Amino acid sequence: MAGMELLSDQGFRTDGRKPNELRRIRFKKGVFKQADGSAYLEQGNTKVLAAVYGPHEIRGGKGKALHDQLLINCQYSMATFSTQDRKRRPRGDRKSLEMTAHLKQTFNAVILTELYPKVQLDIYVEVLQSDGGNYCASVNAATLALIDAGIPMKDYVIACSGSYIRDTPVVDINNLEESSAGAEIIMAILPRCEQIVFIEMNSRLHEDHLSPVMDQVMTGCKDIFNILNQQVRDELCKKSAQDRIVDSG
Amino acid sequence: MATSRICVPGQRLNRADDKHIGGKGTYSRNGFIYSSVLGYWEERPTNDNTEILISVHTGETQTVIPSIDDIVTARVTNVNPRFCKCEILSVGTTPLCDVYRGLVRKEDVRATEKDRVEMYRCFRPGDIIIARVLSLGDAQSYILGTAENELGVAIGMSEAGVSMVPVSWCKMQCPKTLNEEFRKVAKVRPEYIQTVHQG
Amino acid sequence: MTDVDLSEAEKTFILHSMQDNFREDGRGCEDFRHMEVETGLISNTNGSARVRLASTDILVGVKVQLVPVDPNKPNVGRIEFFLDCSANATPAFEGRGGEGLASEITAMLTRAYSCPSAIDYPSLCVLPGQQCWLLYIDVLLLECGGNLFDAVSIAVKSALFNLRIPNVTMTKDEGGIELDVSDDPFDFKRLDVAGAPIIVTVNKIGHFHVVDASEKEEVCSLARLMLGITEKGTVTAMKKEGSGSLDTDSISEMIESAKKVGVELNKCLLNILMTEEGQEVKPVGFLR
Amino acid sequence: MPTDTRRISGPEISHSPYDYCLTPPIDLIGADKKRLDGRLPAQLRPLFLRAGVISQARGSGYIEVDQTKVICAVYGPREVLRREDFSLKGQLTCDFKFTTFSCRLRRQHQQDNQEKDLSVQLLEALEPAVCLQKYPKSQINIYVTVLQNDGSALSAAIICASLALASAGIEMYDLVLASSVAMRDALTIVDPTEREEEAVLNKTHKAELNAGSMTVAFLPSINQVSAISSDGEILCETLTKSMRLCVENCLKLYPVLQQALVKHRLDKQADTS
Repeated sequence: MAGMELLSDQGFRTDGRKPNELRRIRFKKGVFKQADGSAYLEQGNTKVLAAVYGPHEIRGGKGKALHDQLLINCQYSMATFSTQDRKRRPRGDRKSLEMTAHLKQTFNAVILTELYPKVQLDIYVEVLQSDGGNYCASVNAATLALIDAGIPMKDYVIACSGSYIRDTPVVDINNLEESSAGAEIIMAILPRCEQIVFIEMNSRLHEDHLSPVMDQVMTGCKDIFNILNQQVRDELCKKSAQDRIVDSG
Repeated sequence: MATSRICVPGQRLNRADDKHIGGKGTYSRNGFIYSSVLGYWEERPTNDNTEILISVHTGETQTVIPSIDDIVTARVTNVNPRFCKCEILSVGTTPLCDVYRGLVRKEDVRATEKDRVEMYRCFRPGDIIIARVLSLGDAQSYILGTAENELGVAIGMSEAGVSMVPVSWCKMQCPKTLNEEFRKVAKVRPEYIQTVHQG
Repeated sequence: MTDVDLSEAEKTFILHSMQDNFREDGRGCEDFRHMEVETGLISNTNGSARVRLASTDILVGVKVQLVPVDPNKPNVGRIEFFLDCSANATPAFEGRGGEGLASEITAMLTRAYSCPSAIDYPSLCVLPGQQCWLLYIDVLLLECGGNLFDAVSIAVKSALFNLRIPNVTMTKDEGGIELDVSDDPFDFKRLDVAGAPIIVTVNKIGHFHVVDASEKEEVCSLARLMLGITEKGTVTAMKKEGSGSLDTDSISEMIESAKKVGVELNKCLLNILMTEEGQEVKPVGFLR
Repeated sequence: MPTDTRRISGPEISHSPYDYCLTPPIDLIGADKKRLDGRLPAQLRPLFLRAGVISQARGSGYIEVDQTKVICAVYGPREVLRREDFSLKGQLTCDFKFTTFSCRLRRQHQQDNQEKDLSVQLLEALEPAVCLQKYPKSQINIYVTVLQNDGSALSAAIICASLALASAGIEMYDLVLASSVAMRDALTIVDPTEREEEAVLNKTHKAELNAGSMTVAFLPSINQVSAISSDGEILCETLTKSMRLCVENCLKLYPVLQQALVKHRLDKQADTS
């Protein structure tokens, strides 16, 4: 991207954010009736839908069942119109298979799998519009869907991305920042115990820069956590207040 | 005249009243009996001579599939302590065009002392058995039972590869080695043997 | 379709109440359920729409691309339908599970839009004999609550209404004609969708002809007729579905009823789309 | 992707030369009120039907409607092997295929979308006629191959498949007949050829409201329509009228199908005795 400064001299990014600023996060839990849990999440222009089905009997072949824990089944797919150039297939390509595997790993680490032996849980993620940080938005949306479904988890899992542009660590990068050189670090953490459940880095980054970027991403994750947690709590309070009115009335 | 007796599916055969009833190869709808197959139209009084049974015969091997209570002939393919698997070869006297999978569970082998059944002393792979269809079973196979005197192994092969001769209801003897082997032996009905020979 | 298991008693209940002209949700035979239509939700597309019909949820995105013309039809543009059954709707759609349903719906859509007056095909041609626009109409099925075909066709029509095709300037070069697609988001043209059909499915339940059947009602119906109906009341495609058969009189009645509903539906939809456009509201999408 | 530089790579996509010869719009009927092949608008093409042409299959049929030639084989009832496909009710599967050489343009070996759609329509037409509850846990497979397509291929395929099913001894409520018509403006022609089918769909001016084709499958003794489909833009009234015309034409074909079956039965008897 010649002629395009990812970080201006005044310290602003292409979309006008500061380096440590997140994109606007909006979400709604329980968008679908049929799924056991569902959530819709927007992180800037990245829009993701997640649905959770289960825990239910193992579908197709008992052989897949795990005798001592829950089997987590994920599917990541992207709407054919979600990207700038049309995708030919919504899923089944190498990248979405990889993403599916990553999601599975992430949630295996956080769901209390030993509570549901021999059964299966489905997590389906559908990216409606992609503008960088697909994995992060998917993880965050799926976390909300799991909360909506009432699946026991150790903690929220929150994912965030970061990069290093012009000697500054930046957080929650968009598609433009993702695609124009630079290293990208993606982390999924358990925000309260500050444990990292997933980390991925691509491209080259000097060792000295790694820890500032990781710190920045960590802060980003915690910020996201605060936003999500606040709204989840508010909704719950509102709902329980309503229920109380119904109960007493 | 032969041609006039041939009917095609959907052809109206007669009114379905108290005099006429539809038999094989027919169905009734809106008070009429219709043919459901291509074949020969036959009217025959029933045994007590009060009604006329209308049926359509295809004249060749009927398209049959096993249904509940049918007597079937099957070949044992696999025996384990809980059940034995087999391939259903024919229903009654009609051979099937394609084999169907069947299953004899341990508790359906004989009528008495069910809990003391040992599958290996009842069936061996390769045996030809006669069994009754107990249920349509699951996606995998039909459930068969042999808990009658007339049901069980009809043809058993000895270890020497010779067809054995039944000596009791639970034993068969090899004519070559005179070894006795355990089987759930069927007392094959004479009329059934005849039809087998004809076929 | 998704699995809805109904016992014989439940089926009989629906059939009997139908005889007294009551549907399970109190509608009449030619009434639609509540429907929400919204356009322009996905900024990565040239046109998009979301339709929510009771619990049926459809998202459509249209992307345009310049391609060489079909040599057989050098003066018109082309459209291509693709439908993806998201596993969000039901786990049965996971992997390739939804492909059967998807190909059925796309086949019906393709047929309904194959007549030349469905949309203004010649206007999609950029350079006759050489380049034309190819509209990729991608449908995403997010939740199934019955009457998928109708909901999909409504969503498709809305998305086409919302479609903004960038203007193209042509400059003559020594190598030939160079095409330059405008990247100004306000430099676009619209597509005339007045002739675009909407699919109306008429289900035969008992002796009654019912439109917009819920999933439960669909299980009770043995035969249904799907018709692509335009605003003028013409039929652009027809198809019977289901394991049952129909007599000729009920078919003509069903066609009549589909025509009545279809014309009305087309009018309402266009009205709503116009008003929405006039109000310039920001789409709320899934956040509502 | 590595490319072989020594090889001259051809164009990525190629077109048949027929693509470029634009077919001029044709008139469906000439001045003498006759169609291109000399038929009257309401005249059906001669029909040839024979059952039992494929000896390995359980039942089979062959149909010739002038230049349209279709062959069909029926296998089964046989056991459903795949666990996912299991259902307690019997199942019917249809596979509709144009041979690669059957049409003016070459067809692919793989089933394309049109063929998949036609398979579904064929299934719709036949399913109401077969007593599927008599074949629990089993599957009946129907394979239809169009050897040459000169219009009305779907209706030929339906008749042929119904013939094959009956000759296989599958229990059926009724035989299935089918017929097609094509319309343009006030003109309706029965049993259209391929050129006529194409002509009505490529309508020349927008003002025309009626232009399309329609296929109806009919169960003659139950008097019910088992499948109906139409293409192109048609007025509702015309649709109803054409449907009735199709049903009439189906009834005209009924004796032909009956005779073919009776002949098949007699031939078989002669073979065995």
